[in-house]
Amino acid sequence: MTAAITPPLLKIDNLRTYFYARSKHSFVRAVDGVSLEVGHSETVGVVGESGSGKSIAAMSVMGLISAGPGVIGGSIKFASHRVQKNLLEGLDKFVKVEEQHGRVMVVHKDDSGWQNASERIMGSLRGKEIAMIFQNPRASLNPYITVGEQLTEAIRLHTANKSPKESTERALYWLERVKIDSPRLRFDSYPSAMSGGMCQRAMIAMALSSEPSLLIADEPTTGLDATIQSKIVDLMEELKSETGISTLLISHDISVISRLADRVAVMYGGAVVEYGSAQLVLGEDASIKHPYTAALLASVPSEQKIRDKDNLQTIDGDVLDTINVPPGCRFFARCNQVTPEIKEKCATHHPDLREIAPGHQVRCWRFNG
Amino acid sequence: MKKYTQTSGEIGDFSQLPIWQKYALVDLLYVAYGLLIVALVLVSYVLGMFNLLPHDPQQINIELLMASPLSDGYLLGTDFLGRDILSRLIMGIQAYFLPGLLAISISLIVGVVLGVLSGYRGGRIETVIVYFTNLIDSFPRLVLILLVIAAFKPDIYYIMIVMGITGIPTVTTAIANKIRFLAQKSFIEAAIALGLRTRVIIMKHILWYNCRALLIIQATLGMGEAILLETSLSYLGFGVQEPVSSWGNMVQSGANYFLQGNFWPSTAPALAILFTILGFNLLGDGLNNILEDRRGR
Amino acid sequence: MPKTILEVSQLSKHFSRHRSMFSALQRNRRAEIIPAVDNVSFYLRENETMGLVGESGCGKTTIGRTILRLTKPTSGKVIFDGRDITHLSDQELRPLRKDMQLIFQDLDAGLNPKMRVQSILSEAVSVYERLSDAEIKVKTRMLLDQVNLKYSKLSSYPSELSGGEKRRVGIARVLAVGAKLIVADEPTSALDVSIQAHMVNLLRELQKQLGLSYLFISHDLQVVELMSHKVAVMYLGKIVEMGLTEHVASAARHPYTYILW
Amino acid sequence: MLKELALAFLLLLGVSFIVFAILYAAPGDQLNVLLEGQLPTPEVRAGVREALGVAQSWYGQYFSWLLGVLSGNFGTSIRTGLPVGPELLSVSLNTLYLTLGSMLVTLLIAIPIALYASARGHLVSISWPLTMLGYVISALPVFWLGYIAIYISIHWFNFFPLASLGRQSDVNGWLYTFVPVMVLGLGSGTISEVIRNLREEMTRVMAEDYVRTARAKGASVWRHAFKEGLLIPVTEIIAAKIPFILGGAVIVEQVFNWPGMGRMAWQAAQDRDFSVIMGIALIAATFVRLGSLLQRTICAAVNPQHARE
Repeated sequence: MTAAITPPLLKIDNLRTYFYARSKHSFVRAVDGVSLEVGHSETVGVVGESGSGKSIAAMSVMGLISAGPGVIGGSIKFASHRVQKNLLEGLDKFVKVEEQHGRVMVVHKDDSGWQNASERIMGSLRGKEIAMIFQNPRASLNPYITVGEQLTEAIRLHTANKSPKESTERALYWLERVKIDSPRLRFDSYPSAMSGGMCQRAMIAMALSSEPSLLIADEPTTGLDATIQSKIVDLMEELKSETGISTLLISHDISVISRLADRVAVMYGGAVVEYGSAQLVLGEDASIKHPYTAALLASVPSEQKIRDKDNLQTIDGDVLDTINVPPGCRFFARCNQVTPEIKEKCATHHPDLREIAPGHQVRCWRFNG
Repeated sequence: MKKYTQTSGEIGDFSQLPIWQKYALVDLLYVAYGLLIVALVLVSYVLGMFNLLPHDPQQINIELLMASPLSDGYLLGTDFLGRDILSRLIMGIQAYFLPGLLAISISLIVGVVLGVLSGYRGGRIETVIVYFTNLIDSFPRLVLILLVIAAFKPDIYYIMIVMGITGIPTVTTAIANKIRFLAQKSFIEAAIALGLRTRVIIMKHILWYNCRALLIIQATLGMGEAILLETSLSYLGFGVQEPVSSWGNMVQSGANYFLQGNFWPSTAPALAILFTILGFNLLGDGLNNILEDRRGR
Repeated sequence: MPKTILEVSQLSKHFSRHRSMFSALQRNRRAEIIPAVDNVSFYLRENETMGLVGESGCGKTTIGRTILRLTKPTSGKVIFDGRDITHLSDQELRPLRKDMQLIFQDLDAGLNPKMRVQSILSEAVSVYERLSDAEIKVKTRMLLDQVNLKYSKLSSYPSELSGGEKRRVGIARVLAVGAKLIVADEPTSALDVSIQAHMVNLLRELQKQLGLSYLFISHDLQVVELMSHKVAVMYLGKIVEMGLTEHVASAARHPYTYILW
Repeated sequence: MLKELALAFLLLLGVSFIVFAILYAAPGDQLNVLLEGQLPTPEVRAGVREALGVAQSWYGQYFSWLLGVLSGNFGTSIRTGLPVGPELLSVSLNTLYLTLGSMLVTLLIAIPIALYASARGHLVSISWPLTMLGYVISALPVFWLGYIAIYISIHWFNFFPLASLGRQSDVNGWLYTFVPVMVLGLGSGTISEVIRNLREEMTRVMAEDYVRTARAKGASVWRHAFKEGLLIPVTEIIAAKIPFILGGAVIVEQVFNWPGMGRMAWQAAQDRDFSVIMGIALIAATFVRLGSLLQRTICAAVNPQHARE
């Protein structure tokens, strides 16, 4: 997909975002070494369960992390045809991390300094180059401002349509484009008067109206009714083929990911455990997958299981403790594919994300032999 | 540069952490200071009750007018009549302590009952209670008190009863809102569905577990308000009358010498008021943060 | 033929929103939109699961709450275990609550954030009978075994539990009183897929062991299909289609069911 | 909106009833004095007495008094012998200036501090002293603060800030208003509460999803957070604090000899001049209700959800 010569649109490298845990003397390692690429006109799906760090990773890209210490390492390179930038430029000047045996022990961070620097970098990109939509669309629109005004604000800020008339026209065009019925009426209504599905359409319109290079969709269907969900996915599918916009799609819903994504990254415990084309990662063949991906897919009720009223396959063991992350593979305690030969390694060494086939990377000792 | 450290071991159970790691240092300091003040007030109240004072608070000493602190065995100096300021301050606590407690009890007890009725029962009772609280809230407290003074007499207990009543709406609204919040989170319904008795739900789950912080704060704030109110009324001439001392009339009478540059007789009680109210307010704040487990600020 | 544990006939619940002058007094009160229920009838046998599906706002939850008499129906009848409970007073209902329980959608419902799991469960265990401390201890441990939760969690506060663990404590709390009928209101909707699978298995296991009857309310069709023997589809407060799960799922009659499935 | 008006009316009715009840319960025959005070001449008075019967029922007395009040007749002051109405009007306007001015002072100080503290988030070190300062000022008796202000103005600026003097001199006339307004604004005890309240609201709103959306689309966060985070809480807290500030005004007027309601109330309480103090209580309550009405109106104007309700 991605040509080797032109850099990918978004290249996240070893991103680390930590938060302090309750006692302020330990960290929640929310995102712990995530590397990811989004190519031009490509949709990359990030799938994982709650606590896997997928949303935090997306927010880190947007520079929207406000809790401390927040982003403490890595690089995020953004390269559209208009702008080339490292979104974490100069981060190392504000952060000093002391590590011991690969574990972060102490973080010195000049919060306000980095906050300012980050705002400077992101200021010209947010909304214009990278747009974002969120879950819970009704809460994500300002309840005190009409939908139309929120749209025209984005348009005036980021496009050449500066006059009220132009921006209104443009806003109406986009409302129509996301298939909101009677756009003129909706233009003047407040978000509270609209359903969740309609609000999400308005959010999408707002995000796309500034014609960004990258769209980050953070759980765009979560919290919506099932029928509405599929309609939103339909819309996104359509807009994807029409506009060819690159998308970073975050979702816990495998069916949404499988419908929209070209490539899929599976996250577990703050790291990407598997990364590859959607067909391979979400496909039937469990033998070439990370054990977590395989188990996750198996726990979704399949038609066969429903028919037979079979018990669902589950992933045993506790959810990963992201504060006291174990030294070895993060999935080790719950993994059902540990063989005696690799057990030792699994328990003590964190595997790398390794290419097992062209364009298919897995972070597991099974494939590292 | 801020420093964040990770202790190498397991963090384990939060509740087993030593207290200074569990809560923000500021909160602990607030509470410590507040408790100190409360203890001082209590001790002084008892001392005053049994007349265990360094000097007779009403003993006039013409020889030593406006003595500065630490002079001649007068720890805090003397006032414009040469009376010992420290003794008068200690005696002054008598003026507000019991009446203040009365006012607080009225606001808390009536406020809790009305709050529970309004939040838990809802419906028509709620409407009546909300009307009542709005009604009380329509009066400026001091104006209502002046009205009562005009109609009856300037008695501190009457005044504190009015203060207690005017304190009801705050408590009622806070409790009712809390209950509504709990109801919104299916909390109360879950207790009912389990089959718990209404009494248990209200007393144990609502009041004890979820409203105690709120009530403590109201109580501490109430004490602060009682002090300020007593002061204001003394200033207006309706409080404790000279020669009996109260903090209010000490500030007031001392203030007559203020413009001549004799600050101390008025400033000493003003500072006493300041530190005491600060103590009560910070105690409430700190306890709230600790009980509600809201860390830092 | 197993006996019928719950019979609901022509149940309706309407909400009238009074708008008196005094409503202006109610500050900070968000307008709650409570979906109504219109003329709903069904029955549930022992050891059986009935699924109730529909979109949010269709009245599923209201049905659950009305059956358990957490709210009074406008008209119709609820017969639980052969007894008409439609008009019982709160006092009369209390002993009956032992047999019918509700699993709330909200994971935190019933988990007082200031109480440890231990006290939450011992409270639930001793609602209906006076037990000695030793008995309480034995019983809480038994409950934890039933819901596959480690004993070490007893000393945790709810905020220290993961979503799945909270749900397990919630289920244990309901089992503690020895309920026969459990209304489960979206018990899996707030959970991740892998944990959802745990819960589905657990609920089915418990049904087998304890002979429970479930009214399983959910918007997730696959889970409902997996859980239920029969299923009712709701739309705007009415049941538009009802039948054995296999039939409804494979050959829906009502157009709405068709869209939904 | 009509509902709000009706409610305000109902509350004022309740207020009048409470005021009446207090006086009814008061020892002595004050009510008759009061009722008679409403009537201009002895002849009319006698006529009314006859017409109503001497032993009036309490509600009869209440309604005749209420009718008098509603027609602007607050009775006669026993101190001056003059009708209370006209004087109340001028006096209440004076108090209005004082309270409005002091509110402005409170807000001008509190809003920047609150915004700064909320914008800085968890940087305790900066917002902490400011918060502390607010606490300290709130815990001081207002009149003591007033004395300090007087002392400072005399010794540093060489003028005596008593309102009664201010009327006579044209030079620096505004200063005579300025000092009491400052003292009430700083010392009424509302500043720390306003700061805390605003900071909490702003912090809460800043964490709202829609503010995050605003950041994500590169728009001004302040613009989006303004209505819910600042405008509404400010109006709310002002409305809620009116009674408090009016109470503080009683003291400050006393300190600075400000010819307002508070001073008049104080005088009346000393003289047991019922018609005056009742009138003041009613007017103060009216101010409170009006403030609350205004707040609801603003709230409804910015929040379309509530308006439609």
